[in-house]
Amino acid sequence: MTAPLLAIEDVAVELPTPRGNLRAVDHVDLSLQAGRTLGIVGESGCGKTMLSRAVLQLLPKKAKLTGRVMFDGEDLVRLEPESLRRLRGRDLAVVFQDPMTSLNPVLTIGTQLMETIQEHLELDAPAAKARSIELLAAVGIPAPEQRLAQYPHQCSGGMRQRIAIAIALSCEPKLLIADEPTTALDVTIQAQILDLLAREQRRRHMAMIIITHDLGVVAGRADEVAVMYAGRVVERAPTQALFKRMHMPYTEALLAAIPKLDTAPHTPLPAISGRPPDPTRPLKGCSFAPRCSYAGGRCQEAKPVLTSAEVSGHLYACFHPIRMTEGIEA
Amino acid sequence: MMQLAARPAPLLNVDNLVVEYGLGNKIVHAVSGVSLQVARGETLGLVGESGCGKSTLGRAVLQLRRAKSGRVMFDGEDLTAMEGEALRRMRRRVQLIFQDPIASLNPRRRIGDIVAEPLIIAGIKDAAERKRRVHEVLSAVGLDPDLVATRLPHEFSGGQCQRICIARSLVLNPEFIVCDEPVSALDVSIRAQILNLLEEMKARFGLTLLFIAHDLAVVKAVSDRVAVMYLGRLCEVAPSEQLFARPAHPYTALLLQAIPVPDPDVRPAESVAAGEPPSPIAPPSGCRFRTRCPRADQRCSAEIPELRQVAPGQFAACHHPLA
Amino acid sequence: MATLELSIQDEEVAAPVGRKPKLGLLFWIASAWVAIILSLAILAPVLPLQNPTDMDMLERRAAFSGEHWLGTDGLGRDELARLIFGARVSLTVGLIAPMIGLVIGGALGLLAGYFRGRFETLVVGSMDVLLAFPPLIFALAVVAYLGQSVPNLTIVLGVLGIPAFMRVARAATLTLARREFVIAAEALGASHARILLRELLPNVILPLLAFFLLGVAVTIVVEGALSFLGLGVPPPMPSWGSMIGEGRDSLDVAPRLAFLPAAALFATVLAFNLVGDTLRALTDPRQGAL
Amino acid sequence: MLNFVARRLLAMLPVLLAVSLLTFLIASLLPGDLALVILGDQATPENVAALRRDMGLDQPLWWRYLSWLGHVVQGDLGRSFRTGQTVLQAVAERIPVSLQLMLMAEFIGLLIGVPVAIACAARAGGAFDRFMTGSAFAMLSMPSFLTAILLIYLFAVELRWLPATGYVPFTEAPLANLRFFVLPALTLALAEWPGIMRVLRSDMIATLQEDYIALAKAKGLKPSRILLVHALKPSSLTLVTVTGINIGRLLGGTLIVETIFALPGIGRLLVGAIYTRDLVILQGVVLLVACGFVIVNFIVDMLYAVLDPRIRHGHA
Repeated sequence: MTAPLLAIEDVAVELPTPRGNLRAVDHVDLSLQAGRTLGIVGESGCGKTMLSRAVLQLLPKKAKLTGRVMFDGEDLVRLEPESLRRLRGRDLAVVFQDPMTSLNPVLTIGTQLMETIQEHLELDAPAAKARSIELLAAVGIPAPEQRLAQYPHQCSGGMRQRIAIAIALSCEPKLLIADEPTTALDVTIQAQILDLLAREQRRRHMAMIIITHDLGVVAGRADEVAVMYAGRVVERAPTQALFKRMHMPYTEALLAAIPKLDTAPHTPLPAISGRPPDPTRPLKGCSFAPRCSYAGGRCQEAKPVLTSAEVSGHLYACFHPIRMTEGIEA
Repeated sequence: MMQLAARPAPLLNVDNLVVEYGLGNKIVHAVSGVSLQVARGETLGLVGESGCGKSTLGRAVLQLRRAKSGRVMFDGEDLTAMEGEALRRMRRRVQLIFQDPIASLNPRRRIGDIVAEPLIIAGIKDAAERKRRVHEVLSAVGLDPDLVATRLPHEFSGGQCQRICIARSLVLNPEFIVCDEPVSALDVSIRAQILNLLEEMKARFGLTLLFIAHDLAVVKAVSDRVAVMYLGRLCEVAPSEQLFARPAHPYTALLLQAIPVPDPDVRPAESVAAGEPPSPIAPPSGCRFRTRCPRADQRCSAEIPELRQVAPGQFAACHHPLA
Repeated sequence: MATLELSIQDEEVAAPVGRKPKLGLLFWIASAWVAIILSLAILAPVLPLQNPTDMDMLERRAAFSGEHWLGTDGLGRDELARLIFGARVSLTVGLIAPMIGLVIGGALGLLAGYFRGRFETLVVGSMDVLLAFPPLIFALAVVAYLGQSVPNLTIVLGVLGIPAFMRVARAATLTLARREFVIAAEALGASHARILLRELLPNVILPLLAFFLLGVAVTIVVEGALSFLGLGVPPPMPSWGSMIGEGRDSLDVAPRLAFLPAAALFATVLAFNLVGDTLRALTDPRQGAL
Repeated sequence: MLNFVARRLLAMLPVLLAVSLLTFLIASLLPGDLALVILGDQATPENVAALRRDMGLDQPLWWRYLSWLGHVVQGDLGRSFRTGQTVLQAVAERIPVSLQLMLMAEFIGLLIGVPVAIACAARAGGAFDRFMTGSAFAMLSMPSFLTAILLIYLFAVELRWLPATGYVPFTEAPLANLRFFVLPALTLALAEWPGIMRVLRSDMIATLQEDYIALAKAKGLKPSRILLVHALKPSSLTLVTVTGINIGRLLGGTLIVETIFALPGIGRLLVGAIYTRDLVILQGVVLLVACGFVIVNFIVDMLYAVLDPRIRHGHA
């Protein structure tokens, strides 16, 4: 196993809020090999977006970050601003959720594409322009030449997200972080964007992290999946193992609560009772305990640590793991 | 006007409804001639992508947005012809639930007053009676009246606010509720709770629902029949099982094929380059889906396809249906 | 039976979660100053003060003394008495004029924002006409024709405030009217009047009150400017503006005659601005509104 | 884009018409008889009646308005019976002074306001930001006549660096002219920059929280480019609308400053007309100022539409 391209080591992010300090990310460890795709799944407020901002070092000013983010051998947390800046957009790129707000409304699409290219690659204007046109064509934008002079408000949501992807891919990044890339899009457009991301990743053997709340999105597109709850990674496994032989009750409950196309109408859904965790009131024990049907005494007392299961690379954080082949309690 | 198989007179009968509104100096053709029926006790799912006009249709049915032409018959009465007091009395029998639960509650009023508001408007003077009704519906939706009634909306989560909205819609014992994307803004775990609650309330209060959403799986979970809408027009109406098993309209097939399935064994089909939906300001001639439909031909651009029966209880507006 | 969430854990709901408005020291100092000035102005006739208009030609520009705590002005009148009675005038105009703007402008803005259509275009159009006149020039012209008196001044400055209040009320109503809880009230069959009074007004009143305080500050300044030019409050009635105007001529000899009323005016305007702006920042969640 | 301009131009006409009507109605607020006021001491019943007939004062109000409007449209705003000058002559003489004052004030205001706003927005909540926001807030509560008095006391009375009053046209003695304008322009500028700074600062702070700024950072662009291009460009648009509104306030300010510093501008002409009850000049100047203000706002709107691509492409 070569050294991972990205290694998130014991990262925690704390945000001061009017209602007390909020631990958005609670000591997370994750790693990703070059060319592989990691899906990070969780409900809103579980810390998945804050984790991606920690990796990109785009945290709000007031946030406190601890731990290390090893990317390509460098710890981004301790990298001084100038070299961090040269790395972002060059080796590390991002696509945000809402295409309506991630492009500057008063700058042309050409400017926003070429400024990235000219910042990192020593290309003069004509060469940068040619490369921009080629990128727009690659992401499926019709008449890329004219598109350069247009403004974002003249394009549809799907078109804008393609432009954002073109910008992200403009300097052949080693890692692309896609933070809910299709949540704001309709289902038919979403399918096209996810296919585009998968195709470009294969062509450029680029590592990719897909962050989403939709288990369906990661099912078909990620090599491995990590499930987050209340700021922690509660389970991480190759996709097949996570969907078929999950050990963490939350993963099972989350999957069961989603209406499926093949279930008959009016069948009651096995909902997860109780309320989502309140980040400003962290619990001593496992944060899922109040809503977990398997919870026992021990779960209220201590936080379960990520332990590895029999399939290599399958980690879970639970005192009463389910679907264990040996059936012994961890 | 096409005839449904012999069925009891529908509770709601929308007949060739057209809704347009101005945007700057242009006209948006939000709903262009939609006809549908909802039988008493039935849940009709209405599904479509954003901008297809499904929310506009929902609001036009409740006369919150005046239709340009066409009629909305509710229990034999023509709502489109009603005005003032008559319409206001009619409103007690029909209710609306919104997508954003927090924005649906006045931030400055207590929950007890919000849920009692429909009773006050309906002219129920006796405060004790109102309090009893409020407590009853709050408990019905799984909230503890004593804890909840005196608090303000910002003290509750999205899921709880939606429960309060459902309570408010039930307090007058309505017959028909339009649910406009009631769970789209909620998290997966809370979404299931609210869907189950809606099903339970429907059974307990004998409701008829028009359930509007963009997520087909959610619509299938609650609907007896499903209507699929595209750019202001219905392209298919069928019983849920039939629609998902054997879609007749190419657009329904495209929608079904595009949905990400939470199962790694189901390989996502390569999306056929289906382009982008055109703008409702300048919809294409003839069948509005033709610009993205692999089966489109000359006839599709010339002639608007009528909604006709292609299988028992299944209707599609397509010159070349799949079934 | 669906898994019902039977009750909320008590401790969850007990502590209300809302934003605790942090008002800060400056806010309280400003409010204290406003309270002091207001009470002084109201109690002026009862207070043991000399008559602000008694002239004593022998005692002109006298320094601070036991008899005249703040000395006398160019015509030997007691400066302290004039300052306090001046506050009376500045505050009367300063408080009543924006009330006219608040009531009329607020109502027009609420109705225009709710009913939209031709009524809105008419209201906004007529306000644009009024806004075409720079406020000071419009006030000067009207007072010049109508005659200088406190009532005239108050009415004119009140009318001048209507467009600004209309805009604030209309903007707030427009954003609220699109919110689902207003459409929900409509769907329940609530009458227009009920929606306006029960749903919209409670949410519009706070931004309007915050703007009212800013309006008081602006009105005091405009009244001050008019009186400074001798075109506001008719002499010999004392107003801070006229006192500053009179003090201007003896800047080299007795600068305090100009700077005492100037300080009073500045402190009061700053206080109203501070209180108003803090309330506005609370009602307008956009950061950096201060 | 053209029909956008035409539509707005058409919308401006009724406003101008209504402005003329309002100006005319203000004049009719006069208690008593205009003729009596004009003749003053030589007012005998005969010449009062004669004057009333000449000026058509005996006609109904709407007739007098229409005839007055008829004259105005042809550029005849009436002649001052005090100075004998026509309104247009009086105003034409004085416009350069007021214009120079306003332009200098606005220029200094922008010179202080814009850089300070950018610096504050760059480190929002920092010491510099809190200090400048506080002082801007204090300056907003400082009426221009107070600032004028302070500056006169400081620079003219105590330090004697600059003249308190006086004027000489720029063409005659540019340097002397500027010396006369320093204090008045500074007085106005000190009232202008806080407004400019607060609007630009709060707008930039809001812009800096937008997704496209986060993306700009994620693209590894230089911080200076992010601040001065990605953040300043969208925010500067609201600055254009603010300057439009500020001009109204500026006109009021010039009135006071010209009176205090004895600069022969339109403001002083207006105040003088009130002191001498020269009601024709008063009405004429008010009309011209109001119409000028409406036209300036129209130009600012057009400038905004040209600058903001979202409007320029008819995506209203």
